[in-house]
Amino acid sequence: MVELLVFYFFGAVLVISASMVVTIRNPVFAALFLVLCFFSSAAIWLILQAEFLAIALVLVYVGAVMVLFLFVVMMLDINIARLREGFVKFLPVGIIVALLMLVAMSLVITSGYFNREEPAIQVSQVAGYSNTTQLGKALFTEYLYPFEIAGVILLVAIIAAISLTMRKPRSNKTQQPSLQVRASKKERLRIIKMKAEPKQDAGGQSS
Amino acid sequence: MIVLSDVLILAAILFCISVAGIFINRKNVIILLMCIELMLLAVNMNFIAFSHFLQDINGQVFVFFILTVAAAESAIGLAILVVLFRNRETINVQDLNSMKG
Amino acid sequence: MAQISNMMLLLPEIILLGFACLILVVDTFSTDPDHRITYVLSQLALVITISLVFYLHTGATALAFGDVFISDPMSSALKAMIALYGLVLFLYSFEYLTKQGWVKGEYFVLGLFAILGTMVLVSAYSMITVYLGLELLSLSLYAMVAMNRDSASASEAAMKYFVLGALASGMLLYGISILYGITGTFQLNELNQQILQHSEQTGLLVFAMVFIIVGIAFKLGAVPFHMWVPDVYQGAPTAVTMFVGSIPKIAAFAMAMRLLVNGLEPLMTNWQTILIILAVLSMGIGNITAIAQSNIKRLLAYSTIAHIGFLLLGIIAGSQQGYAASMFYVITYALMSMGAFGVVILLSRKDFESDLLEDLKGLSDRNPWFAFIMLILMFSLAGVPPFVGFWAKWFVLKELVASGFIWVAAAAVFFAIIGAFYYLRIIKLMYFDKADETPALEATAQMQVVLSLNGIALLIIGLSPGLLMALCLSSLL
Amino acid sequence: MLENYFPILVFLSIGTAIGVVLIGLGLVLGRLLGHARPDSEKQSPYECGFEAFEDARMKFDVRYYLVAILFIIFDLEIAFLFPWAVVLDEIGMAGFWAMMIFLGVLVVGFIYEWRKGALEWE
Repeated sequence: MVELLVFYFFGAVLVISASMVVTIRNPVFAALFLVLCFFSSAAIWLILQAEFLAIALVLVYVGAVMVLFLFVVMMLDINIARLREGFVKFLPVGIIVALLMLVAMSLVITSGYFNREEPAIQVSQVAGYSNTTQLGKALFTEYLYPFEIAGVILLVAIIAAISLTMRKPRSNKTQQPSLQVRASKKERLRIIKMKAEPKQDAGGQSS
Repeated sequence: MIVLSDVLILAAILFCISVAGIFINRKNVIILLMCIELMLLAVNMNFIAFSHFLQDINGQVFVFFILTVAAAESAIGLAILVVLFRNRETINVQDLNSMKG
Repeated sequence: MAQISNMMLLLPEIILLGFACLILVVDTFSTDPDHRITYVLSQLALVITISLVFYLHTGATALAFGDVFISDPMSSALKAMIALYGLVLFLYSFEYLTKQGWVKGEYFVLGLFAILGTMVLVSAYSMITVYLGLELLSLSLYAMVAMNRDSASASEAAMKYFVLGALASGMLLYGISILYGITGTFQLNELNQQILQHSEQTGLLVFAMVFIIVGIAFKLGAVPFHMWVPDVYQGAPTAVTMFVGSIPKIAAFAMAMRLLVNGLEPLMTNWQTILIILAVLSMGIGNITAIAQSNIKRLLAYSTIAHIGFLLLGIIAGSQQGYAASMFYVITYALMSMGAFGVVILLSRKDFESDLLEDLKGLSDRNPWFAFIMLILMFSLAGVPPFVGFWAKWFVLKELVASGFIWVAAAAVFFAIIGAFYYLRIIKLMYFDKADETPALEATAQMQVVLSLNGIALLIIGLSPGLLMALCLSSLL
Repeated sequence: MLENYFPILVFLSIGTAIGVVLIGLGLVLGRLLGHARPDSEKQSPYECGFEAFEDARMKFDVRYYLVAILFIIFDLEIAFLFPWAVVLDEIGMAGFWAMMIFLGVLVVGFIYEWRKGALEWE
């Protein structure tokens, strides 16, 4: 019973904060509401006994991904007012599309097959059960190959991020005494021989 | 007791909010990226619900992979956003109309 | 030693990954602004990969790594093709990048990773590996499109590609999640059996299938999920456009085969109906919109959409011969589109993309040989007999009619005839119009040889299509 | 199993309650007890007697973004390491070497970052 209440509470928080993410004006607030979304999802995942992933979601998404989002929002000096122009124009279309989709999806989902209660016998009731152990065993025996691909995807992310955003380090403006001392006259001063030319006649150009 | 379809409906609501968000925020790329995160969150919610109700760990393994890929994806998305902003000084999609046809 | 033999199946991928990592490190140490070492090593990696695929090819079907990986004739054939096309793409790209003056080591490394992702996708036998391979491919491509950091249109194209691609992945994943909820498995073969057992849940299964098809259609660029195609084709640097237009199409074909045919075969009548709508719309809108274009890259984008429609027809036919015809179509189409973009690269100069139709005017005077190559390419794309494009369309239509979809085939023929118009217009521009200005073509000998070989290969396949078709058939039966 | 998390739930609810009460009290008391006579001079930003030259928000440098990206990648790596470490006894050599390859791939990424100077901060 408590479970159900907690589920509905966090579900409500999730839905409200998700709607705030898509409608609020300021991207910083949107990012913070997204943090709230992740957090309440993590709570729901705990209720659904996916403990490891719930913690991972908080650590990786709240701890890292949203920080990245906030950095980018801060990095790009965005004109907030202009970003929401035409917002009202798209709002009705968006709401109608979402509602239609939602009605269709819920009709299918609630059609009967998925109206199940939680299974009576749960693996988690076995003494010494650990969600992390189960996940680890599956991941490192059956899914070794996908695991390596995930590593490669992370590598691609590193390469892409650096090659797209890295700029050449800015020219260093500090003095480098060793170079100054070693500078010689030959490098700085070039003496060239020129033929002496007669002075231009100033009157000649006025015509 | 929680019923499976409750969780699925919650995920469906989240999914629809994110689709609506993509429609509404056509102008603001950074919120678009957040909508994509929301969408993947909805999908993950589905997987975790099924994983729990089927008592099958494989769904959670998939969620782990989705989390990994989504993090990499948002990193790349934001990198593209930074490049775009440097070139155009805007993240407003409506201003992005150099191509017509 | 099951592990060792498993490793042998995966050897091409392992070697490719090893090379990609090596090249990444080597590139950071090289000071050469042309990154020639990177380029040569990348080509070497692909050559080794191709030879390994050939060497390990047994014609047998084997599953490995907890059955998430499959090695079958189709995967071997497609992998060899992908690596071969990668080789050609890198040749063209290096020419283009040198010409435009922004050769980057990361371009080749990401290209290798995109090829690796396609190879993973081609031999995926679980929805997990399908998803991961697809993302490896897509993420590399997003970054490649944005690679020219000074080009505003390229970063814009990358953003559109990224947002719609991510949306497509989300849709695909939602479909996969529902399928998992019904069947409790990610394995494609188990999925197939479970669907038969859950036949009373057809409504839910079709619901999931629709999301999956939307995902595939986005990746293929079929109408009505084609919005990104023209913008990405036009905005991206031509070398990347060529990439986007060739290898990912093969990947999307493989994805459709794995998910729809291997996984969802019991729902065939349902997906056939949806695919027919997508195919007819794609052929119609693609061909009609292409007529109005003035930019070659944009024109080719709409032409791609139309060709995707044709490609789907073979899958709709629903028979082994139909799938083989589709495979023939995608392999030859990728070659044609590489050639067409190759000509665009040939015409381009530094800081000038040369991507307007007008730039083709009087090409026959400027360079008769490459005008002839372009003629082959255009006739092939249009499907004029006896060029290869005709055979591709012929095989697909034959199977479609054999499966009883006569009206769809008739619509396809109708749209193909409309489509022929804009290809012929290009030929008219090249042969009957005078050029406004005639700067000499800048192309290295290597580029000229590759482009010529590309055209000649198409000519040869067109003259004896039976060989390639036999390969496609044998890899699917 | 969920009973174990009950203390956290209690902690969370008490924390939220205290936060709401304190902030709410502050707002209400401030409203009741304080004088608020705003005028345009009072509400304008103060910058050493000048009119403000620019927006108060300062653009972050792109290096913050790079560091955050690298943090994400290595954060995920740890997320994979944790279950691996827990089940290391049961997965045998294959699991061990799989992780070594995974780490190897990421070390390549690390070398790349290092050589490109993404880790330098002047």
